[in-house]
Order: sequence, then structure tokens, then C-alpha cells
Amino acid sequence: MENNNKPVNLGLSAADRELFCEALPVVRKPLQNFIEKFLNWARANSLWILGFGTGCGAIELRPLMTSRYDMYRYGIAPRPTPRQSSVFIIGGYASVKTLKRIVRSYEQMQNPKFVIALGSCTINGGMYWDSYNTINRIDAYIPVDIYIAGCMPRPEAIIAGFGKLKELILAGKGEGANKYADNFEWYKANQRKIIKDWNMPDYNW
Amino acid sequence: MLEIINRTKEKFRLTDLKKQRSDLVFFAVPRKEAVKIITYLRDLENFTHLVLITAVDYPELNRFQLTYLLHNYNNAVSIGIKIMIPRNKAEMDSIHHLWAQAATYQRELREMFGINFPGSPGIEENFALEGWDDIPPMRRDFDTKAYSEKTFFPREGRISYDPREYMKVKLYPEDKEE
Amino acid sequence: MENSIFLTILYAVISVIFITVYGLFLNGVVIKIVARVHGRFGPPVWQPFLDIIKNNAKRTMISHGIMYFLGPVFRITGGIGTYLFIPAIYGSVMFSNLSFSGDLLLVVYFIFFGQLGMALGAGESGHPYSAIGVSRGLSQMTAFEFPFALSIVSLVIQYQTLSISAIVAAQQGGILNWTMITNPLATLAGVIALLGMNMHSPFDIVIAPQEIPIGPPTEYHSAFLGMLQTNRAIFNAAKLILFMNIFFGGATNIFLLILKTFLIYMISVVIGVSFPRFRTEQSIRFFLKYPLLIGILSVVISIFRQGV
Amino acid sequence: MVNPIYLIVLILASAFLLALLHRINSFFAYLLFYLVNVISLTVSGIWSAGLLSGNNTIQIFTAGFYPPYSINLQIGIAESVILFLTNLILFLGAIYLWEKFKKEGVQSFILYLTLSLGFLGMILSRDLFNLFVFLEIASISTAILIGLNLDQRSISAGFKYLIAGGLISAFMLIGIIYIYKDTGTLSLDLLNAVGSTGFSQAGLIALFLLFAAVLIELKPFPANGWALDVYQTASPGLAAIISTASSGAVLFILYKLLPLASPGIIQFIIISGIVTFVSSNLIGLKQTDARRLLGYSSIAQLGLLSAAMGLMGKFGIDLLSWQGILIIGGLFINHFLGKAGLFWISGLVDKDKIGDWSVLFKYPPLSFLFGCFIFALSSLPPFPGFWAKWELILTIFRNGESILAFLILAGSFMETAYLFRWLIKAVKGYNSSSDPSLKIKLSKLFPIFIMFVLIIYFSLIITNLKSGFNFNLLLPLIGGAIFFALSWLPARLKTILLLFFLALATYYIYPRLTGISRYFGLMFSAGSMIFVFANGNSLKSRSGIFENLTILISSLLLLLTVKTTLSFFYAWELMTISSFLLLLKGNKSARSALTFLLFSIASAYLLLSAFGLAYAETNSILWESLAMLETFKIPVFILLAAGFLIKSGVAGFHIWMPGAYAEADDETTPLFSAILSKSGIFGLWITLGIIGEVAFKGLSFSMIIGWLGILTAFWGSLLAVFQEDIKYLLAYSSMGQIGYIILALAVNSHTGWVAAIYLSINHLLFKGALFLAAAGLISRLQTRKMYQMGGLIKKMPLSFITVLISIIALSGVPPLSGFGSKWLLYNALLEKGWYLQTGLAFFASTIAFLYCFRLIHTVFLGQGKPAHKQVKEASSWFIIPQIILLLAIMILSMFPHLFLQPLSNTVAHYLQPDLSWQGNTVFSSLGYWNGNLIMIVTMIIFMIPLIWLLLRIPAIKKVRQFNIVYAAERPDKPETTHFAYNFFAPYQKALGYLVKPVATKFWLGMSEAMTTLGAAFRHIYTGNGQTYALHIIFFIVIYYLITGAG
Repeated sequence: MENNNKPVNLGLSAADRELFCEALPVVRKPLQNFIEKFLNWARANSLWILGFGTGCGAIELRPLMTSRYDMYRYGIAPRPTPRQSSVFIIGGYASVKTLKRIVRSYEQMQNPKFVIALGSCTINGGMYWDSYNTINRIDAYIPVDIYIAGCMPRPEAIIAGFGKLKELILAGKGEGANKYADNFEWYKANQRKIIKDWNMPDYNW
Repeated sequence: MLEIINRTKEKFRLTDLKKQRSDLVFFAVPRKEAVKIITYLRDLENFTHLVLITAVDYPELNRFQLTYLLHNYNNAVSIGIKIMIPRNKAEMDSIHHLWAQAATYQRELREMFGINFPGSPGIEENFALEGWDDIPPMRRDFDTKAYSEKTFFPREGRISYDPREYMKVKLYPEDKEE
Repeated sequence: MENSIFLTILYAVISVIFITVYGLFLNGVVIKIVARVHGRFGPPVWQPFLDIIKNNAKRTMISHGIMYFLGPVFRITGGIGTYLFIPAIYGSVMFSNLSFSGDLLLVVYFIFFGQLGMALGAGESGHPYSAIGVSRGLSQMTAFEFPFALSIVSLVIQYQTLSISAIVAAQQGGILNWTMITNPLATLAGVIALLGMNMHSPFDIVIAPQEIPIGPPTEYHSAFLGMLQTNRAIFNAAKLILFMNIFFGGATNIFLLILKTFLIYMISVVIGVSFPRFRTEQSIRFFLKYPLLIGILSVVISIFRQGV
Repeated sequence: MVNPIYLIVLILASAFLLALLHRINSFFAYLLFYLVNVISLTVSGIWSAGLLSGNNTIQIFTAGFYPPYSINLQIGIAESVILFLTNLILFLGAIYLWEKFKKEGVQSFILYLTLSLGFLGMILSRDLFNLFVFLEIASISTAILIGLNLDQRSISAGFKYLIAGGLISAFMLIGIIYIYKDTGTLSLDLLNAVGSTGFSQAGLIALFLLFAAVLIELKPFPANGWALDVYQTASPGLAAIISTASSGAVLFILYKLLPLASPGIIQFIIISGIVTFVSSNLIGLKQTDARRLLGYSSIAQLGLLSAAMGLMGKFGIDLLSWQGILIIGGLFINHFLGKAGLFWISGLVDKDKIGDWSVLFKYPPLSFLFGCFIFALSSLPPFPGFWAKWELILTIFRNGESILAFLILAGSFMETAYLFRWLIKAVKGYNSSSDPSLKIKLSKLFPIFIMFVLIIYFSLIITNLKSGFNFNLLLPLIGGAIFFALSWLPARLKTILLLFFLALATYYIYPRLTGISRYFGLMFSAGSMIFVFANGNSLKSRSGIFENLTILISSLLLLLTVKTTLSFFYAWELMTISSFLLLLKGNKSARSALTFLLFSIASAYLLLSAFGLAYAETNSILWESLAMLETFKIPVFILLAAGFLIKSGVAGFHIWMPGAYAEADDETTPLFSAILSKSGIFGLWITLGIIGEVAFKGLSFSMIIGWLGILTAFWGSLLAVFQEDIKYLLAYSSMGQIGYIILALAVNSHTGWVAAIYLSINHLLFKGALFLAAAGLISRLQTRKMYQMGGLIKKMPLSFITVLISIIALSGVPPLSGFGSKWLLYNALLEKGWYLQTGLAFFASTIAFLYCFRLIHTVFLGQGKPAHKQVKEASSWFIIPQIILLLAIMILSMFPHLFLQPLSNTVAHYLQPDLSWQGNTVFSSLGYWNGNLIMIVTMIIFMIPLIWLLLRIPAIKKVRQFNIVYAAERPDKPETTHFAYNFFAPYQKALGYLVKPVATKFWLGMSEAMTTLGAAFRHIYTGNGQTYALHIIFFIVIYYLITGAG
């Protein structure tokens, strides 16, 4: 149903195509009732993060975990695999090569999923704005829920960002995954524009 | 150091000799002799360490300058060997047989400058730029800003200054009037 | 007769709900304690509940195949089954569970049921880390089961029975009757084996976050993961109750059960926060060295005491 | 009846005539030659027939005088039969040699006739001097015949033969002269009347010299270098005659002289024979030259025959008595026919090195004949040698010469070793480089075929004589023969036929079984029927498989029914050969087959010695008589236990086991592992059941067996963990499981035995299913390496389910039946007080998890390979038996009491019961277990989370194998993503030192040492005629000094 006999995964060789799922994402509508509110509450208070240490942002995540800032008390915990995480933290500038991995990891997370992008580089390219290899804005490629400005933002700022994210989730606005599915063609076009050797499936399940 | 240079001079044609520091000497050699000299330096003069291979683009001369930096641990001296290669036929002999790690430098040079090293292992593989299809980005005729603006959806609202002018105003505001 | 079957089922359900809630809170409390040791506040004690609800609330899931799908089911069946074959509270009808269907050997072997199923599920995900994790886990498991088996043999020599209820009964009447006092070596071997079973540091080689991110459950997520987490709580508590029963005099009421299992768990926790991780072969060698010797010694001493 | 003088005259006259006739017309000359041969054969045949039907012995004195003034001939039954056989060999030999003779001209015909005259005289003559004369005639004509070959080596061999012959005649002549001086007569009858007691001291020395000369003619060690050169270089047709006819004639002389022998001389004959037998076989181990190897075997056989004759003399057994004929006649016929056949085949193959004999590969009928002769020489049933060996060994034990019996067995073992090495090289050594063309002449094939027919005829005769037309004993052979005749049929049809045959055999045998045997019967018959089914997978005829399967399975069933140790041994050996032949059908099984055979034969010989010892004490071959043992109770128990333990593959003797299970044909492996492995268990059970507990100074042997069992379980499991080959993994796993069964049996309690039988049945079910699944996998994937498989769950779901259920049953995880067997085992161990064993057993059972998981993971889970994209589920010929086995496992698991309760009641007939039942719960003195309830509880609990997950199915997206998180990368290719090779690397690091191949190294070292020893002995044969002459002198001097004969 998702895939109206349109050829997919054309970036892969014929042999590889059989190894990957060909389906594309679909919008999973949230329930419009109190159950969803309850579930959103649980989601907001159990934020499992997938840290993507692309740039200097990764440095700032470490103090967040340790005793001084102790993110655990907000129900935030790191998880080692995208499958289990619900928050994707992009830790700074993203090169074209990295973006490919960001897209893969983002797509491997399960709906609902949220993205926090750290630092100026993710917002408008920051100090690398005119580089031939650093992308300028993440939200052209994946939906971002929260941007945290700064070069780099301090852990306090990150915690504040998480606070904002919680508010978003509780308000039922953390629907990045659905947004991505909805505007899938647009996002893919943007991604494909800069990722030239597209050797992964169209949607990484 | 001097003896080494003299000994080398006796055997090879070195030009453009320049003593940078007491323990660092640069000289230029013709492209054809480069590998021979490097081999000689490595095997007979104990320059066992390949520090780096790098390139400089001189579009005005229509040339690339390749620099091989070698180091001798016994005497703690370094030698830089400069080789000029034509820009329109950017090709150089590979030295991966002398140092296996040279292949990595050569891969990078090929990707960033478009200098080919025929026979170097994995020379065709992507290094950092996966699937790059423009002119190599480190060539000076590549306009990175234009490329970035064309490619990466620049966000509205960024104001950029000419750093020289900006700092002038910032640091010496009184000069502004003049 | 029918009445009694329904009653048994009802009791079993109550018992399972109790152990689930208790196990999750136990985890929450322990996370809190560990956080305090680190000088942190740590998450609230009900955090495990939130995590499980959140995981079950995920809107999408992926499946790698039928065995992957069934893996968590096997796992939680193993956990609940293990618990149900152990009499939880001595003298209580409600918490004697289904222990009439088998003895200590059954419980010890049933522990493997879930692990095997889970390992198979993880295997079908096709992720190399899963396989590496299982390989490590199984390797370590063989090593700590050996001293554990010897300590059980020692108990059998001492009590001449394999029935858990009978072992608990023999320990009633004061702390001096506990196996911990009457057969300290067997207890020691058993408790060291428990450290391995609980997979806290230094024996957390299966999960080994630094090398093989999380090991077997790398590909598990959403409701699958929720199920695994639920099982983790139940299974953990079940093991603690088993150890409490055979080494620490059992429990005659719920509060004693909570107190004792909590204290037993603290052994693992305290050691876990104090030591770095072993490598797999180090862990194997460790268990096959001193714990094994202690186990053999306890058997030998029990034989002699039996003879006298 | 024809007067033998006419025969002599005929031969002499035609020898002269030949020379004349040849000048006229060579065709008539040849015709005359063959005519004479036919006449001699016919005449001797008529004599034999007449004498056997009751005619009197004929005595002939020429010229009316008594010897030494005349020739005295006698034709009795023995003489006529030997003469008939000799003439037969001569006649067939003449046919075989036809081309050679034609090439060499008339003189070879003449010499051949002279030779036959010599043999005639040697056999018939009754006085010493004539014996000497005929011996000389024979040996000179032989030497010249050898020399006629006209190549350097043959001439030199013929010359050495002459030197030796000269020395022998010198000694003989001296002996004869002094005997005549001492007694005044040379007539054997008169001398016999005098007896050895009537000789003076000098006469005794003369007698010794005479015997020594005759013995040297029989090529004793070390005075046989000349003979070896002859065997090696003479034309094979001639070598066959020398090895059989002339040796037979000389042996007959020994037989005639035997009444004269003093006890010292008899001792001399025995020692010389045994030394020759053992040392020739020892030297033979290292031989790679086919004819020299045959030469060693010939010499060894002659040594054995002369020793046997000596022993008969010593024990006072008349050689013409039933026993004497069985032993000497059996051994002789065996050697006579087998060796002639082999020599003749060696002439056909015409390859020196046994490695080159692989050309036989192209000629199945010839290979078949070759195999038959090798089997005959290795004294395997039903060939005459088997019965003779049994009788000989038992007789020796009965007369208290155990050491000699052990020596003979050791020698036979070595002989089997090199003969089978040769056989395997010939049958399995084929590679495309060897030139497969043989020139097969009908004239050469015909004699070989006659030998084969005769050996089969004699086998049947002797088998019937010995077993008294016992139909049961012949059942396996008849079945085998039927399937041999049907071997052209397609495999599927034969599978059905075999199932039908097995059903009949079961129907026939099952009612005859009682007690625990019934459970073994169930395993052997029903189990086999399930496994045989897999053979239908092949579309080809699979020749050689069904014959042996029939023999194997029916001899297994036969094992259960037999009452006597002889029948047991017979069935046991039949089982050994048929399983060996089945194993040989595997692709790369040559090495494993040899190891398997050697260990099987060793185990069989241990059993044989045990039976011999038991017979020595009880004078009965009934199994029950073993219970009455007193003196030999301990040694018999040890020998039996050792034999059966080796056959079960106990740790240390296990090295044959993995190879045998892994290298056998994929379709037959389940049978090997699941059923054949139980034969050793059955034997062990009988041993424990009949002899019972045996202890030596408080040390219980059951305890030792128990420890061996648990160590086997431990090592088997540990070794299985590190295998990459799926069949080797399963094979080592079988070793581990057998270890448990041995342990359980050794407990010797009610629970222990119940556990053992339950474990056996379980093992049969799950291991059979696993091997069948493996066979299915291999048939589809064409590889046995597990790391080359992977992700097959989607392609072969049924095989996956089989493996899943089987490994759960194997590892003993509740709720499947494996747990029941483990529970019983631990209870038995704990009740017995074997506490440390319990701990180790537990450890071993956890190690089993490692290989179980690896088996299922690396094959069915993980990443599928692109190469296996098109793989389909295994054929239904594999799947159907698997399903049957799985159903059996499930039923056993759901309702364990259905099976356990009757089993426990049966065992209660043997041992005090300790298990009790309450409903479905079984109670031991320690614990309780309700398999039924556990199954139900587990299923109910399983349903609840399953339903929850099923409700989530709409949210679930099914993905493909590369949709995994892979550190944000995409996996490169499945081969590198599948974690399978060296799966338990950390375990190897930690415990790998425990699985160093110590046992393998030990046995390799042993075989190395034996062959080196043989090679060292071999150095005495320098090839120098003078040295050989010296050996002869030494032989006489040393034996005279040792035995003090006289």
C-alpha cells in the first residue's frame, strides 16, 4: 500500500536490493484522546537519547550524564542503539558524509521520535557556513523538534532544551516522525541533492 | 645535515635549495627523479619516516607543487622535497611501495586536488567526499562559498562581513571617520 | 476440584502481579541508590514503569522474522515460569505458586528456557553484536553454573532433598538454621554465582556497552523491549527469591521477602558499582578458579559431615 | 580307486612326453599338460569323495617292501582333501599362468608338472626319506620356475630360494640319517609306534633338526627373508602356489610328523609359530608393497597355523577331531583360498605400491572379490577364519595359555590393520591422476572367481556346522544377499523393501525379547525404520548401502536375541563389518573408516578374550554363565567393559567416533549416531546386568566407569563447542550424550537404569532428528561448514523447527523430554552419592548449551547468504522422518509417564525400585517432577505475552536481513556480517587448553611407534642371500637353546 509499484531502492545494486526492505514510511496518527495524553506523559518522562557525536557537541553531552548535571533525574538516559531511542541528538556540524549516517540512524528510530540539534552549525552552518562539505541547516533533511543555539551550548542550555522538548511532547506536538513521512518526497529530494553516492535503501527500516 | 645534502647533490640534480632551519632543508627535484631520490634518502640516508605528502595549487603557474617531507631519526633532521607537476596533466608516481601509508596521502590528494597517482592502492576510492562530482574542492579555482550557497539551503538572516573591514571597525572605531 | 484449579490460577496471577511490581520497584530503587553513590539524584523510583509504558507506546515496530518475534515471549515465559515454580513465601498458600510441579532441578533448568528463546530471537535479528553477546553470555553462564551446581549438590547432601519447600522448612526457627550459617561455603559459592547471573559489573560482559552496544537486544525495541524489561524485573526477583529460599532461610511473609531479597540484591549492586568489567575469558577463568574450589570444598565437607 | 602310483607315473611320463610332443605340435603339448592337471584333480576328487563317503584308507607299498627300501604311500581323508585342494590350486594356477608359460616355453610346463609331482609325494608319502626326496623335487622345480622369469630380481630370488633349500635339506638329511641310525626305520608309522620317548639323546637332536627343517620350510621368523623376496618378485601366479599349495604340503608334512614330536619340540613349534605370527604382522604394518605385504601375511598365517598345530598337539587334541578340523581346517582353508585369490588379484592389478591399487575403483566386481578375500583373511564372519579363530582362542584360554591367546589376538589385530589399510587405499584412494585401465583376462579372472565361490561355500558350510543351522544367525546374511541381488533397483524401491524387511524382522524378533532388551529392540527396529527412510532421497541405486544396512540392522537385532557369547560375537563382528562398509561409502571417509575399524576390532578382540576367559572358567558359552564367574570375574568384567566402552567411544578411546559419525554417508549418519552407538551401551548394560557390581580392594569398577562416562560427557560437549563442521559438532555431541548414558548405567540403581534407557531413547530421537536435518541441509547447500550457512530459517523452516525442538530436548530445558532424562540422571547420581560427578555432569550439560545455540544460530539465524537464495526446504524423504521423531519427542514430553512408568516397572525386575508415581508426578527419594503439568503451565504462560504481541501486529513492519542498526553504516555483505566462525573464541581462550588433542596424539604416537618397531625389525631382511642363510642357522641354534628341545 505504501509503495504504489513505483521502483524503489534504485541506489542499490540488484543483488543488494533483496537485502533491504522496500517499504516507505507511513503516517501513524496519534490517538485523539486521554490515552494519548497519558502516553505522551510517559514519553516525555522517559527520553532515551541517541547521541550522535558528530562535532564538538558530543563533548557537552558527557557532563550532562555525570553527577554535576545528572540528566537521569529528568528521565533522560542514553541508549546504545537507534532502535531503542526516542530522542536523536545531533551534536554539532554535520558534513555530507555524516548526514548520510544521520539519515540512516534517524530512519531506524521508531515512531514517535524527536530530534534535538545542538549548536549554530546545525542551525545555519555556524562557522562552517561557506564550507563545501558542511551542511547549513539540518531541518532541510530531517525534521527537527528543538534547536539549541550556541557554539557550543552549555549543558544547562541542553537541559533547558530538553525541558522545551518535554513541553512539546506533552502538548502533542512532537510529531516529527509523521512530518517526515508526510513530506517524505521533499526530504528525500533534499537528501539526494547532496548525498551523491546513495548506496542505501530509500527508507532505512 | 650539510653532508647529507652534499652527498645527495653529488648524485642528483637538486635545485632551489633552501635551508629553512638548521634541521630542515627544502629542495626541488625534477618529477622524473623524485621517487629515485626519495628511495635513496630512505634507504641510504636513513630518512625512514614519511612525515607527510602535501600539495599546493598554483593556478597562475598552471602547476601543482607536491611536497614530500621526510625525517631522519638518527640525526633528527628533516628534508622537504618539492616537485612541480603540470596542472593540466596532474599525475605523479606513487611511493606506496616505500611507505604503505603513503597510499592514504595519495588518496586524499587525488580527492582534494585531483592529482592522480597511478597504481596506488585504493586510489579510486572515496576518502571524505563520497560521490563528489564537482572540481576538486582544494583547487583554488573552486569557489566554496558559491558551492555552499548553491547546495546547502543557506538559512535566511545570516549577515556576513568582510573580516578585515569588520575587525578594523571593531578595533579601531576612530579610524572610521577618515 | 475445579474450584481449587481456579483458585490456583487466581493465586498465581496475584503472585505474578506482585512480583512484577516489586521487581520494577526494586530496579528503580537500585538505580536510585547507584545514583546516590555517584553523587547524583537519579531518576524517580517509578522510572522503570515509565520506560515500559513508553516502550509499549511506540507506534511502529519492525520484525526480523518469526523467531525474533517470539524471542521476548520465550524470555518472559522463562521469567514468569521460573518464578511460578518457586514457592515464594513459606507457609503461604497464595505465594506457594506452582511449586508442586517440580523441584529445585526444575527451577535451575527452567532458568535456561527464557535465555535460550531470547538468544534465538536475538540471533534471527541478524545483528552481529547480538550473536557476540549471546556467545559471551553463554560462555559465562557455563562458568558460573558450575560452582552453583556444586553448591546445590552440597545443599542436597545437607538436606537430603531437592524440594525447595523442604529446604526452606529445614531452615526455619532462627537465623542459626539458615544455610548461610550451617553451610557457609555452599552459600558463598552460590552467591558468587549469583553475581554472574545478575550480570552486574564485573560480569556485565553480555551487555558490555562500550564494545557491543547492548549485546543480544541490540535490535529489540518498542513493545519487544518493554517485554524484555518486564521480564528483567520478574526474573531478577525470581532469582533473588530462589536464593533467599535455599540459602537465607526463606520468608514467612511479604515484608521479610522484600527485606531479604533487597539485601541479597544489594550484594550484587555494591560489587557492581565498585568493580570494572572483566573480559569474557577472564570471567570464565574467575568462576572456574576460586568459586569452583569453594564449591568443591563445600561438597567435600558436606560429604564428611553427612558421614559423621 | 585309482592307485596313486599311476598318477605319479602319469605325471612323470607326460613330463617326458611334453618335451617330445612339443617338438611335434605345441598345441598337443599344451593339451596334454592341462589334461594331466585335470586328471590329477579328478582323481584326487574321486578319492576325497570316496573317502568322505566312508571308504577305507589306502596304504600302498611299492615292490612289497617296507621303507626305506620302497615308497610307501597313504591316502586317507586328510591326504585326499589336501591333495584335492593342492591339485585344484595347481590346476587353476596353470590356467592363470597360461600366458606366462606359453611365453617361457615347454620347460615351464615340465617344471610345473614336476612341482605337482613333488606336492603329491609330500602329501602322500609315509616315509621320511621319500618326504625329503619329494620336498627336494618340489623346491628345486619351484626355484627354477621362479628363476625362469629371467629378470634380475627373480633370478636372485630363485637363487636365494635354492640356498635356503640347500641348507634346509642339509639339516633335514642329517636329521633323517640320525633318526634312521637311532631307530632303524624311516617309516612314519613305525616311527610313530616308537614315539618320541623311544629316541636317544642324539636321536632327539636329530628329531629337532628334522622339525627345524620342516619349520624353516614354513618360513618362520627370522629365517624367512628368502621367502619374502620370492613372494615379492615371483610372478603372482607362482607366488600364489608357493604361498598356498607348497605351504599346504609342508604343513601336511608337519601334521604327519607331529605324533613324533617331544613336548620340547611341540613347545618349539608353538613358540616359533607365535613369534612368526606376531613379528611378521608387526613388520607388515609398515609395508607399502602389495606383494611383500601379502608375503608377510602369508608368513604370519603359516606361523599361526603351525602354532595352532603345536598347540593342538600340546593340548592333546586330535587334529582329525571335530575341534581340530574346525581350527586347523578353518584357518587353513581361509588362508589357502584367500591368499591365492589375493595373489592372483595382485597379478591382475599389477601395481607394486598399495597406494596405486586405487585403479580397482573402476572395477566394482573385482573390488568386491578383493574385499571378500581381505575380510576372510581378517577372520571376520562368516568366513571360516572367524569360526576357527573363535575356537582357537577359546581352546587356548580353556587350556590356561591366556598369554598366547593375547599374543595371537595382538597379531591378528595388526594383520587386520595392514590388510584394511590396503583395502581402503584400494577402494577409496581413487584420484583422477591414477591410470584406471587394467588388462583383465578371463583366464586370470576365472581362478579368482573359483576361489571366491569356494570361500563362500566353505563359509556357509562352517557357519552351519558351527551354529547348527541357526536361522537367526543367517538372517542378516540372507537379508544382505537378497539386497545384493536387488542392488540394481532404484533406491526408493529398495527403501520400501528394506522397511518391509525390517518390519518382518521386527515382527519375528520382537516377541523373543524380554525386559530391557525390548526397549533396545524398540530403538534398534523402530529407530532404524525411521532413519532408513532418508535413503529414499537419492534417485540413484545407492549400491552397497542397502545390503549393509540390512546386515547392520538385523545383526543389531540379533545381538538382542542371542543367548551365547559366540552368537553375540558373531553378530557383533557382522555389525562391525557392515557399519565399516557403510562408513566407507562416505565421501572422504577413508581415514575415519580405518580408525573406526581398528578400534572396533580392538574392542571385539577384548570381548573375545573376555569370552575366552569366561569359557575357561565356566566351560560354557552361555551369557548367563558369566554370572557364575569367581576367579576371572574381575578380568572378564574389565575386558568386557573395556570392549564395550571403546565401542561406545569413551573419552580417550573416542577418536574413532567423530570421524565415523561425521564422514559416513549423510543419509546413514543418523543411523550411526542414534542407533549404532547404542550397541556399546547395550553391551555395557548386559555386562553390568549379568556380572553386576565388581570391586577390587574396595575400588568399585562401576565407579570408574561412571567417571569415564562423565569425563566423556564433559570432553564430548567441550569438543563439540569448537567444531566448525556441522556433522563433527553433532558427532562430538553424541559422544557427550553417550557419556551421560554410560554414567547413568554405571550408577547401577533403578533410577540410574531408567535414566540410562530414557536418555538413550531421547538421544535416539533428537540426535537422529538433528543428523537428518543436517543431511537435509548438506544435500541442499553442498557444504558442511556452519559458517558458510546462515539465515536459513526462512528457506528451511521445517528443518529449523526440527533443530529447535531437538536442541531443546538435547539441552534438557523443560518442558521437553530432555529435562526428564536429566532429572532422572541427577536423582540417580545424588541418591548414589556421586556428588562431584553430579556437579561435573551439570557443567557438561551447560556446555551443551554452547554448541546447541551455535548449531541453530550459525545455520538458521543470522544473515542468509546470497549464494543460498534459491535454496528450498530439504526433500520430504528427510523431513518425514524428522516429523515422526519430533512427534515422538513431543509425546514423550507431554506425557512422560506413559513411557516412564512401564520402563520403571520393567527395570524393577532387575533392581530395587526407587521411583514412585502419584498421578503424573514421579517421586524419587529426593525430589519430584510432573512433566505433564510443567508443559501445560509453560504453554499457558507462553500464550499471554504472545497474545499481547499479536495485538501489536498492525504496528509491525516486516523487514529484511540488512535492516539492522550497524553503527549508522549499512552492512557490506552478508558473509562478513554473519558472526559465525570461531563462535566461542573467548571460551577457546579460557578453556581451549582442555581440548588439545591429547588422545589423538597418543594413538597416533602408538601407531607410529608400532610401525617404527615393525620397520626396525624389517631391517634384518637385507636382501642378501648369505645373511638369510645365517638367519636360518641362528634360528636353529637359538630355538634349540631356548626350548632345549630334545
